[in-house]
Order: sequence, then C-alpha cells, then structure tokens
Amino acid sequence: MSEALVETSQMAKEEASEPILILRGITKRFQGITALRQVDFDVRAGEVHVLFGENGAGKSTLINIIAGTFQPDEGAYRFDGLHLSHLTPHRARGAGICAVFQEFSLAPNLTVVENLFLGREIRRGGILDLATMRRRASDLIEELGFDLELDRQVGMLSRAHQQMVEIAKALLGEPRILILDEPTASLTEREAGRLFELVAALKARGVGIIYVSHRMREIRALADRITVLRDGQLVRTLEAAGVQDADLVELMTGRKIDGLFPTFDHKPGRVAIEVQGLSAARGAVCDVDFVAHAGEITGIAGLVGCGKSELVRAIYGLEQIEHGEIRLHDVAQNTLSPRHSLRRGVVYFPANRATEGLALARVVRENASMSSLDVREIARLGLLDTRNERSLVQQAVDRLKLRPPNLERPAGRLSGGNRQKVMLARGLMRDLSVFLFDEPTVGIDVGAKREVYDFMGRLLQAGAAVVVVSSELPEVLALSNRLYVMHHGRIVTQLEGSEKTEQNVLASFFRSEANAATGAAS
Amino acid sequence: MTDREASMSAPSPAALAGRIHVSPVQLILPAGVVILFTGFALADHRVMSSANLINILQQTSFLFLFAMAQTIVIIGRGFDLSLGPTASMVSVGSALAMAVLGTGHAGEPVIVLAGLAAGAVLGALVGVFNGSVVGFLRVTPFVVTLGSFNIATGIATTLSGGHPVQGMPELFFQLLSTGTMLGLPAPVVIAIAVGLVIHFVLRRTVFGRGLYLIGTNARAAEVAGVPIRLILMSAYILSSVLTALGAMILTARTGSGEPSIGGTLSLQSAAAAIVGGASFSGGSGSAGTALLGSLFIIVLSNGMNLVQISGYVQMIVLGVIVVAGVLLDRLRAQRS
Amino acid sequence: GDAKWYPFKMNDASADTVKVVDYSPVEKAEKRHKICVLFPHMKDSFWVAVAYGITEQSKALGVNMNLYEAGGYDNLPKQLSQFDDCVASGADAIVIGVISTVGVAKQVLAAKAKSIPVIAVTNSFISRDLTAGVFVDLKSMASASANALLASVKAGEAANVVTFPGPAGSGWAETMNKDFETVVANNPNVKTLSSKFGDTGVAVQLQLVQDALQAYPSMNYIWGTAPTAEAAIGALAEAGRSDVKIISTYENQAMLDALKRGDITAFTTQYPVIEGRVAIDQAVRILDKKPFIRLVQPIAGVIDKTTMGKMDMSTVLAPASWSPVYSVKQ
Amino acid sequence: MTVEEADMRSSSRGDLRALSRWISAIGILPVLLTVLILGMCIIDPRFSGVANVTNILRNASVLAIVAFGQALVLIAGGFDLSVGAIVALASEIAAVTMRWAGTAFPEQDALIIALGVGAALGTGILVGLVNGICVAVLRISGFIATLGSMSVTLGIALIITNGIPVYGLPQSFITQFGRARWFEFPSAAYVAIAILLVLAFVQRRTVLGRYLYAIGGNSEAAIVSGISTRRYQIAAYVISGLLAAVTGLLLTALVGSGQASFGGDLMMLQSIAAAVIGGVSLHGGVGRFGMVALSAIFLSILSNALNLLRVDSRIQPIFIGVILICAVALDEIRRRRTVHD
Ligand SMILES: Nc1ncnc2c1ncn2[C@@H]1O[C@H](COP(=O)(O)OP(=O)(O)OP(=O)(O)O)[C@@H](O)[C@H]1O
Ligand SMILES: Nc1ncnc2c1ncn2[C@@H]1O[C@H](COP(=O)(O)OP(=O)(O)OP(=O)(O)O)[C@@H](O)[C@H]1O
Ligand SMILES: [Mg+2]
Ligand SMILES: [Mg+2]
Repeated sequence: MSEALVETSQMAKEEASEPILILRGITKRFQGITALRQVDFDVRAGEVHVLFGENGAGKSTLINIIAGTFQPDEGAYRFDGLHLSHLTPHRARGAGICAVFQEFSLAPNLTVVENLFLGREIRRGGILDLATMRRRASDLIEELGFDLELDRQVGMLSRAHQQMVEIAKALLGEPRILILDEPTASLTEREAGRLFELVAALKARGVGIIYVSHRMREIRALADRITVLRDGQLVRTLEAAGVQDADLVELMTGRKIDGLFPTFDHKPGRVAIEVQGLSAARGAVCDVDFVAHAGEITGIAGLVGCGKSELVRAIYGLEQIEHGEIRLHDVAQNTLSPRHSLRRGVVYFPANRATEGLALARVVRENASMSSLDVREIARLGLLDTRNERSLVQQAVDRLKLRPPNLERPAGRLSGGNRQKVMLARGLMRDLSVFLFDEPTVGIDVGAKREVYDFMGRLLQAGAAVVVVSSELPEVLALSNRLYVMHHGRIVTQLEGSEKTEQNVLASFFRSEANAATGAAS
Repeated sequence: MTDREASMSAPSPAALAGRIHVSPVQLILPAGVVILFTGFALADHRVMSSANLINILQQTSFLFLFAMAQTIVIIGRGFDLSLGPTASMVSVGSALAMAVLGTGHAGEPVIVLAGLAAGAVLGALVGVFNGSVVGFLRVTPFVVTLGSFNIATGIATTLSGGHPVQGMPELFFQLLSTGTMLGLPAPVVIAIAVGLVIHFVLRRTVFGRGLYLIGTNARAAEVAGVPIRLILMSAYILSSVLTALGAMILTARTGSGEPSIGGTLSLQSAAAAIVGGASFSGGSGSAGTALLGSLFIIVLSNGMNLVQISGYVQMIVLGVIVVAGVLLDRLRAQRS
Repeated sequence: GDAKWYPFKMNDASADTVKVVDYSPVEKAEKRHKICVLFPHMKDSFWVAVAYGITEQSKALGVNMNLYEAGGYDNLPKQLSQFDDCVASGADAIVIGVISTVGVAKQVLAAKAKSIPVIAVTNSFISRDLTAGVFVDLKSMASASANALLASVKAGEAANVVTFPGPAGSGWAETMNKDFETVVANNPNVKTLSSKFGDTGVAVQLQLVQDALQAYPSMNYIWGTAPTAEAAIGALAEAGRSDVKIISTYENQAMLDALKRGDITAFTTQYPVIEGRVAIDQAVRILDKKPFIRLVQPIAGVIDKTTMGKMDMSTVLAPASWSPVYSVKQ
Repeated sequence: MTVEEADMRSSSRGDLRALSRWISAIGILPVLLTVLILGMCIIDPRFSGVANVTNILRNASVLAIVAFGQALVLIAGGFDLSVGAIVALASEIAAVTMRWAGTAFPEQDALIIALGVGAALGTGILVGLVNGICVAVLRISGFIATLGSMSVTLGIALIITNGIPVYGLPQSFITQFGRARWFEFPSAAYVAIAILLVLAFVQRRTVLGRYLYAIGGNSEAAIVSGISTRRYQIAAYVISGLLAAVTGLLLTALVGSGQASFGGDLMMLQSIAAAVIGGVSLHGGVGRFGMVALSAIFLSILSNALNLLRVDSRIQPIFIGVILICAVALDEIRRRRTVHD
C-alpha cells in the first residue's frame, strides 16, 4: 500500500471513536419523486457500513450526495467535524471521499492509466508527469491482483474489467471514506476475493467504508453495521453480528421471502441447441461443444473473460463465427443474426442493459415490444397496432410485477431491477422456445432476483430451453440442471447433479490453469 | 454508432435526466412564435393582413418540408448535409425532364408526371446512396453527406450548364404552386398533407418506431432484432424524397430549374429542426417540432422584413433570438 | 450626389433596334411613393454603388425607399420570400436586382396581377411581365472586355487566356464566358486555355489563380471577376510573373485602385450608380403615369489608363465615405 | 502477475501486433496521401515545383489551423459553426485597426501590425468566449449556440464594412509575413507547425488536453471525477475562436486586404471536413491533431491535383465527393477489423 494511505490511517485512528461522517435529515427530490426522505446516516473510521435496500430505495442517491455529485434539498452533512455545504465532486475527492460508482465514472476513450488519474493528475511544473503516474498505477494494479493492461482503452474492456478500473481509481486517491456501490456486480469470486482482502486492510487502517451490494454472502462476510433503506426512508441501522438473511430481506421488502433460490423441476426434453466445434468471437470461444435441452436450465460459469458470454452471443448471432456448427431444434443454422434467431424462437437478454439492452430515453412500452415488431399481433404490413401492443405489453409487465406499472414512463427513469424486468418482458411478447440469459441478475435486488428466477421457472414449465450465464457462482449452481464450466474460451467440465458444487467448479479452473502452465513449460 | 461508442460506460442518473427529453413542443417555443407574431403585428398592422398570413404559410410550407426531411435523418442520429445540393439537383433534373418532353408531342399530364417521377427518382437515388453508405458501411453521416453534397453540386451545375432550365408546362405550376384549395395555396395544402403522413409514419409504423429506437440506442435496437440497416436506408430515402418534393415545389414557385436553389438549405433546415426541438444525439424530434422550428424562423424573418429591420441587423437579431428561444425553452424544461 | 449626372448617354433597347438616347430623370415625384428594393446581397462595392444610386435618386425625387438584401446568390428562396414580403407590406413599386434571371418570374407575374410595377435593375431580366428594366446587356459587357483584351494584345503576340468567370451555376458567369470566347475567337492569336469557375471570394479565386499558374505555364492573360483580379495581383507578384495581364469583367473599388497602380490592364463598367438612379426614376415615372423607356441599357465602358482620367467616377462607384442606407423616408 | 511477466507477454506477441497496431494507429489517410503525392509527381512534374508546393502548403496550413480549433471543440464534444464568421470578422477588424493605426501612428509598422493582430486575436477570443459560455454555462447545444453566433458575427462583419474590402495595410505585413517565404517554405506553414506542436503537447502533457478528451468521451464521468468541465469547455471554444482569428490574419496578410468573403459556410464546412476525415469523432473524445494536419494537406492536394490535371471545374466536386467517401469508408472498414484485435 502506498505511503499516503498509511499516513491517513494513522490520522484516522486517533479519532476512531467518533463517526467521521455524519448525515442528518437528508432529503433529495427528483422531478416529482422523493428519492430520499429525512435519512440519517453515519460512518465510523475503520468500519464497513453496508447500505441495503431494494432497487430504487435510494442507496445510490445517498452515495452521490456523500460524494458531492448531488446536492441534498434538505439536511446537514458533517465530515471530520466540519460542516460541509455545496460539496462538489472535486472538493469531496480532495477531502478523501472516494467512490466506486455503480454507473462508472470512466471516460471510454481514455486508457486505463489516464482514467485512474482522471481529475487527479500528477503534475510537475504544470506538465503531466506520465512516468510517475504510470509507475503508481502499475503498483496499485499489481497489488490488487487485477489482470489489467495499463494502455488499453477503457471503452474496449468488458464490464468486469471496467469495474476493476473503477475500483482501482477510487483506491488511488487517499481514501478516508471509501464508497463501494455494488463493486462486485460483474466480478467473479476470484476478483471479488482480492477486493475483500483489500477492504479488510483499509479497514484495519481506519478507513470508513460504505458498501452497497445485493449479494447476501458478501454482506454477511463484510458488514460491521447495516443500514436498511426502503422507499427513500431509513428503516433501521443495526449491528451486523447475529442478523439473519431472512430478517434483512424482510426489513428491506416489508414482506417475507422464503429462500433465495427456488427449486426447479427440470424435465430435460428434446435437444434445443446443439453446438459442435464452435470457434467464434476472434478466439474468445475455442472449439466448444455445447447442448441445451428444452425443459431444463443449462448454466455456464467461468471467470471474467473466459468467453461464456461470447458463446451465447455467438448462438444468438452477435459474434463472428470462425468455424463449427450451431443447430437449433435439429436444424443447422448458416445465417445467424438477431432477427433470424428471434424468428426461430431464440431470444438473448444482454448483460449490459444500458448499452445493449434498452433505449433508455424511450418509454417502457417501446422497449418491451422492441423485439416483436415483426409479430403479426403488433404490426401488420408495417403498421403498428398500438392498442394491441399496449395490452400485450401490459400483460407482460403485469406478470413480471413491474413497479411502477406505467407503460409510458421512459425506461431510464426506472430502477435497475425494473429495467431488467422491462427487458425480460420481451420474452413474453412472442412465441419463443430458447432463452439465453447473460448475467440476468446483475445489480438487481433480492426481491427482483426472486421474480426473475420465478420467471425462469415459468418458462421451464412451459417447456422452454433456458441458458443462464452468470458470474455469480451460487446463482448458476442453484439454478442450473447441468452446468458447463469455461476457461480461456474452452469448456473444461460439465457438472450435473451432486457434482455441481462450488469446490468442483473452482477445482476445474485450477486444473486447467495448471494444465496450461505445464503445457506452456513443455 | 461505432462499437467503441456503444461500449461507453453506462450513464449516471444525472446524465439520464438530462438526456430524457421533456418534449419542448408543449413548452415555450409555441409561445415564442405567438409572442413574436403579436409583437410584429403590433409594430406593423400589415403583418396581420390576409395576404401576409398566406405569405407566411407559404414560406413556412417550403421550410417545413425540408425541416421534416432533416428531422427524419436527425431522429436516427444522422445529419443530411447534402439536402441543399440534392434540392438543386432535383430542381434542375425534373425541369430538364419536363423541358425535354415538352419539345415532343406528349400531353401536359404526361409531362408533369414524368417530371415529378424524375425528381422523385433523383431524390431517391441520393437517399439510396446516403442510406447504403451510412447503413451498411457505417460511415459517419456527416462525411457521407458531405461527399454527396459535392457530388450533387457537381451534377446540378453540369446538368444545367449553369443556366436555369425553363419550359415547364402550366399544369406543373398549377399543381405545385399557383393552384388553391379551400383558399389555401397548393404548397400549403401539400405541406399539411405530407406533414400528416409523416406524423403518421413516425408514430404508427414499424419504420418510425425503429427509427426512434435506432436514434436512441442503435446497439440495443440491433440486439433486439430491429432491422437497422433497412430502416436507416429507408430513412435516408424518405428524407431525400421529401427534399425532392420540396425542391419541385420551389421549382414551380420560381418557374425554372435552378442549379443554385439549394444554396443554404442544408443548414437552414437543420436549424429549423433543432430549434423546433430535435436533437443531434438522436431519438427526438417529430413532424410537430419541424413545423414549430420552421414557423419560428419564418415568422421572425417575415416580421423583420415587414417592420423594416435592415439587412445585416436582421442577421444579428436572428442569431440572438434563435439562441434566446432555445435557451428559454431549455430553462423551462429544466424547471418543470 | 452634388454633381449633375444627366443627361447620360444610354441605349434605349425597348424596340427591336437599339438607339442611343440622352437619359434625363424627372425633377420630383408627384407623391411620396413607397418603393421596395431587393438586392441579391450588399457584400461588395459593386452593389453598394447601385444602392448609392438608388438612395441618392430616391432622395432627389422625394420618395420612400426600403432596401432588402438576400445575403448572397445562393439564397433564391429568400429573395422570393422578400418579394412576397414587399408585396404584403404594400409597396407601390418594386425594384429588383434578381438572383436568378428567371427565378422570380412567377413573383413578377403575381405583382403584375396586383398592378404593382416591377423594375429590374442591374441584373439582366427579360420578361413580358416586367414593367421596366435598366441593366446592361451581358453580351456587350463580355465583348467590351474581350475587345479590351484584344486591344492590349500586341501584333504577333500569342495571347493565352485562362478565364475565371465566377460561380458555376450562376447563369451570368456562364453567359459572359461564352460571349467572351466568341469574341476572342476572331483573333487567331488568342487562345482560351481553360475556364475556372469558382465563388467570387478573394480566397477562393486566389487558389484558382495559383493552381492555374501551375497548370498553364503559358498563360499570359487573366480574364475574370473583380475578386479574381484582386487575388491575381498578389499571386502574380509572388510568382514573379510580371508578363501576365489582367482584365476584370466588372468594377469595384479595388479595381479602380489597382488600375491607378497599374496592376491591371483594364476593367469594364456598366455604371452601376447610374443604373440605380435610372431604376428609381423609371419607377417614379411609371407611378406618376409619365412616359418612360421600358428597357434602358448602359453602354458598357472600358476603363483603362487612358480613359480613367476623363471619367466621372461617381457614376461608377459610391464615394469611399458613403455607407449604405437601407431606408429613405421623406 | 508481475510487471516483468506482463512485459514479457506483450513483447512475445509483440512484433506482428506492433505492426498491425502501427497501421491501425496511422490509418488509411497517410497511405492515400502518399499514393496521391507519388502519383502526381509521376504524372505531372509541375506538381512538385517550388511554387506549387508553396501554394499547397500555404492553403493546407490555413485550412489546418481552423481545423485544429474545430477539432479541439469536436473532441470536447461540441460543434463550432462560427469559425468561418470569425475568420471574416477577424480579418476585417485587423484591417480596420491597421488602417486606423496607420493614420494615428504613421510609419510605425511594428506598432500598427501589433495593434491589428491584437485586435483580431481579441475578436476571436471574444466570440469563442461567448460560444463557450452559451454552451458550458447556459447549456445550449453547440450547434444552436454557434449557429447563432455565426449569424451575429457575420452580421457585424458585414455592417462594419458592408463587405467592401478594407485596404491600407502596412506593406511589411503583406510582404514580410503574408506572402513571405522563410527558408523556402511559406510563413503560414511555420505558423501551422508551431500551432500543431503546441496542440500536440497540450494533448499529451497537460491536463487541459486530457480533460477535453475526458469531457468529450463521457462528460458525466468527468464531472464525477472532480473536473470543472465548464472551464475546459469554454477553453475549447476560446481556442477555436483564437485559431480562426489566426487564420483570418494569415488570409488578410496573404491577400492584402480585410475581406468578409473569407468567412461563410465554405470555411466552416471545410474545417469540419478536415477534422472528421482526420479521424475526429463528431461524438467527441476521439481525434489526433497530426491526422487533422494530414487531412488538411490531403484536401489541399486533392483540389490542386484536380486543377493541375485540368479537370473541368464543374465536375471537380463529383471527384472530391467520391474520394472523400471512399477514404473514410476504407478507414471505417479498417477500424472495424482492428477494434477487436
Ligand atoms: N437523476 C435522477 N432523476 C430522476 N430520478 C432519479 C434520478 N436518480 C435517481 N432517481 C430515482 O430516485 C430513486 C432512488 O434511486 P437510486 O438510484 O438511489 O436507487 P438505488 O437504491 O441505488 O437502486 P439500485 O439498487 O437499483 O441501484 C429511484 O426511484 C430513481 O428512479
Ligand atoms: N487481461 C485483460 N485486460 C483487459 N481486457 C481484457 C483482458 N482479458 C480480456 N479482456 C477483454 O474482455 C473481453 C472478453 O471478456 P468478457 O468479460 O466479455 O468475457 P465473458 O466470458 O463474457 O466474461 P463475463 O461474462 O464474466 O463478463 C475481451 O473482448 C477483451 O477485450
Ligand atoms: Mg444504485
Ligand atoms: Mg460477459
């Protein structure tokens, strides 16, 4: 860790007894919505304070206020014993409040190093000191154990890698308060593990940490205190020790949800997708054989960048295929494009809702019917039947419990979970038999997750083939009937039944890692 | 949109709030048009005369057609720089077609039909060219249309030899310029009809829906199976055919095919579209905003002519008022 | 406007046979007529000169005048709108320097139907519906400048001309270029190497002249617009080509200065100030129902070193101190 | 993974990748440019003559300087339609000031020129400042703001002189600067190269450059990262205005008079064309000044070549249009190939 971090930690220890950050009566309104109402919140030095709540509960809003991005409409803010008003992101960062934002603060056209130091460049005599910045960046990346190339353009990285850049960017400052807003949303266990070690180290040095996550396991592992928000209001702040998951979920949603993952009744039927010797996406997928049956959930797991997304994207027609064969319902496909795939009953739900999933400025109705514009119920001879469209979309979103169920609201004004539901509604708008989910629950809350799982369950009952790609291992393990594990673009194992355990998955990574190492050595 | 831009990190809520368009149609601009008009009418009673009202309507109808053509492309996150030269080329081309046929024994209706067809085809050709290079080769619309800007200019001047082309039948003028319907001049009637059609096309067809989706997020539209190439292609063709129609009405108004008629139309049409409320970031704009923008600009310049504001002062006033109008509009949009 | 400019020798081209007349204006208008004036633009001293004539004569005759300019030759739709605005604003007569020779024909017809007289000024406009006009015959301008060129070609000298007529698609540039070529074709020693069309801005013309100097090393005559001549002076000086002669097809302040310095050989003039004056006089005569000549043509003049001293320059250009007036109220 | 390992890995895949990356970094434009130059040298010896090269360099420099400003604004996610009008106004202001100073301080050429240059640059900065404030503070779209200021600026330029050229510049301004050649190269080329060097330095080694790219790439991210985006956006417009004024001065000195005809749509369109062909994205965040300079040279050579080849000037636009589209389309195809290397 850099010297500066050590210094701050010593300062922090002296006043560890008292909270370094205190918010009182914070209220924030957006055009007609009250996102936060009279919220009190504080952070002590050397603690991990988890913010917990449903999508749209106001967690990110609170964080944006702490980081100076939003101005609160009411309320007071004390940091380090000082009253702060009119905080700007610039001043907040100067004061040592560093944040990993949920919607990244990265410039896609700049490189990794350039982004790490954005707004905090090291200068000598007014001129950028490129060498020093480079050295410090590579030190930090190495310490974090992230697999990042310093000179890559950030826009070209996968979401997971962008997440790593965002994390590194926050740590590069000399944080006294570190805010992590769903930092692991697209990370796998391995990267997340490194992050947790780091959080522990910072905590030991007296940094106050605010942590937001929808993953119960992480909350259990990290939290010292937990603040639960619901509909912009503070429900309770409680000590983490001895709190049960079920209690938290109940506090958050106001109702009981039994069990995180439902149990599915898989009835594998006909082969829906059959992939043979597929190489695609410029080497990201290498000689893959893959089968998905109707009536079962097929899972694909793997580390970041292993090509699991690319495999399903290739099936849907979004990646270039070098060789190999894809058969849908026993018919070999030669032209693959989203349009063709939809006509053949295959739908894909992309991982990145903002860039590939939704047209955020358009209303819910248009987003939900986007992939069904060639269906006769909605459009005939190129003319839209808006009444029919509206009723079909209404049915679909009602089944998914969209909140608010207003079809004429721009999708961009919905919370993360509800955006996911809008996208999923597409699956109910036309006759489909194969559903490809890529990270279906990234960033959505426990309740919404449950609804997505139930959605999959209904599809399963209707006899559809469901493929789930996820970097959240417990999720794919619990949902899938059969699980493929990928590594470096290849399928390394296929697990079924009782073999389907976390140990086996992790072991298969290491086995192939070891194989690769010996292979390279010989 | 290139892959690189598509993979831009997700916008923050604040960015979204800015991007979500509170349709300015309902806001200050219509009021601006009314206030301007009343102001001018108070300053000079002739502004309200029926002759001048017809005059305003007629001038607006031309600009409206071009502004709609531009708006369609802008909705799909494009830009048509070649609109002006296309108008010139169509003007010369359709006039030439009619002049050449006119020397033979063809009847007037046949000649006019041939002229209209020639104009529409020329326009559609430009549209096919722009649309295919933008849609299939994914070259930035600005560069594509800068290229066709030059090409159309060259064709227009070469075809005409630099001289206005005359010799169109009377029926052509009646149909597109001098005729009246319900007391309204033909161009106004045509503009209203076309405006309604375009409104319908944008709101109620798969093409229109797809265009808005592409303009908002082309990548998402593609992933959701929207045929983006086809739609972009159609958008450019529709836009150029509208331009051709406007150009032919202008041709009827001038009585000659003019190689320089397009002049500053590219920029003017874009100004009308944007002032009305379309945005270069795509996905917003409509027939209504095109109408509003055209009306605003025409009322402003007509009023300034009638109250006798002199030449270059008009330019200054125009610049200031356009910026002020848009500014007020944004302020209102922010506050509500 | 102190000096008495009339009687001025001009052509009466109303009938088939052109005859020379001594043009004199009326003393005073009978009423304070409202005259609307439309210009393509007011961006060079040529149109400022016409405006000067119009303003001075309006004052002299005691009529109201309002002038609108369309901002350039590529703004035909704007001029049409301005025409309509003039009619709507209740003008008694319209004086127009047309952007396109036939582009405003429809408007003129409409004005005729409302019995508003339309007088074409400076830019040629032949139409039955036109009430009156004062403009030079482009042919005579072209041949005057062609003859000026022929006159400066020494016996036995081979003259290689590159022409820079003006913007492609403008009509007038093409017309003058053709007439020029017909006239110089009479002398076998004179060859036209090429015609370079381009906008009449100095920067654009400069580039054309520079490229032509490279492309046609044998070029020793430049025939072109006033901005061409202006650009060519510098380009030639820089290239060290003192052997190339320049002839300008029309007049402006720069041409006058250049001629004084000996940088150009000659320029032709159509007496823009007089055109403006005559146009207003015609309008007043028509409104007062007095006899008028339907089509008046200035006799194109060639101004070179020898004629410069003898000429009253206030018939050619506005005084340097004068700045345009967009409206005259009586 | 340690740093050394990372180095080893990248160098082992090294050579091939380096080559393809080099080509992809450089793009299709230099290739086309080389082909064009070599072709012209073979076809027509006059092309490489001193006078012709001087002309090309001068035209290219003038275009490049406005295009640099335009590129800067585009990179920051804006749009500057007013550059042409600024060129015109700056030219006239310079000429009017020098004419006035010539009568006030006769014979003191250095002072006269300094006053004229100062006035012109001040004009450019002022218009740029107004543009910047409209865009950054009042949040009006760049297109509308600069469309408005274009109209106003051109209106003022025309009112000042009615478009009549302004003469009376000191001869030394014309002969020792505008038309001067220093070591065989036209003065404008030195000005353009100096500006290019400064801008390249600004882009690589100063926060201004880095922030403009960040703002153009994702302005929200820039704000959240603590950058005061307003200040830098305004700076971009001011620099663009300043560079347009420099262009105005160069043209004034070259032609020997202040002219309103320098401005207008042509200059504006060409500056955007040069920037975009040079790889600057209209959506912001992307672009290199060196490439913009190359593209300005490319455009200048193209029109020079068509003239030398004696192509009918009415057909020339067709050639230019087709070549433009081909150049950019080829580049687009190449870029798509290499994006996912
Ligand atoms: N810029 C904005 N403009 C309008 N409404 C907003 C804005 N930002 C947030 N909101 C609204 O405020 C509420 C709280 O949003 P916030 O992003 O804080 O939720 P969250 O708890 O972070 O949810 P998630 O778990 O999905 O990240 C939501 O209803 C959201 O729609
Ligand atoms: N070491 C690395 N540094 C930077 N970028 C990388 C690295 N490894 C892979 N990438 C980028 O990541 C992309 C593929 O990773 P991606 O995360 O999309 O795969 P994935 O299997 O879908 O993983 P996940 O679903 O977990 O995101 C590649 O296009 C590549 O550009
Ligand atoms: Mg959030
Ligand atoms: Mg993925």
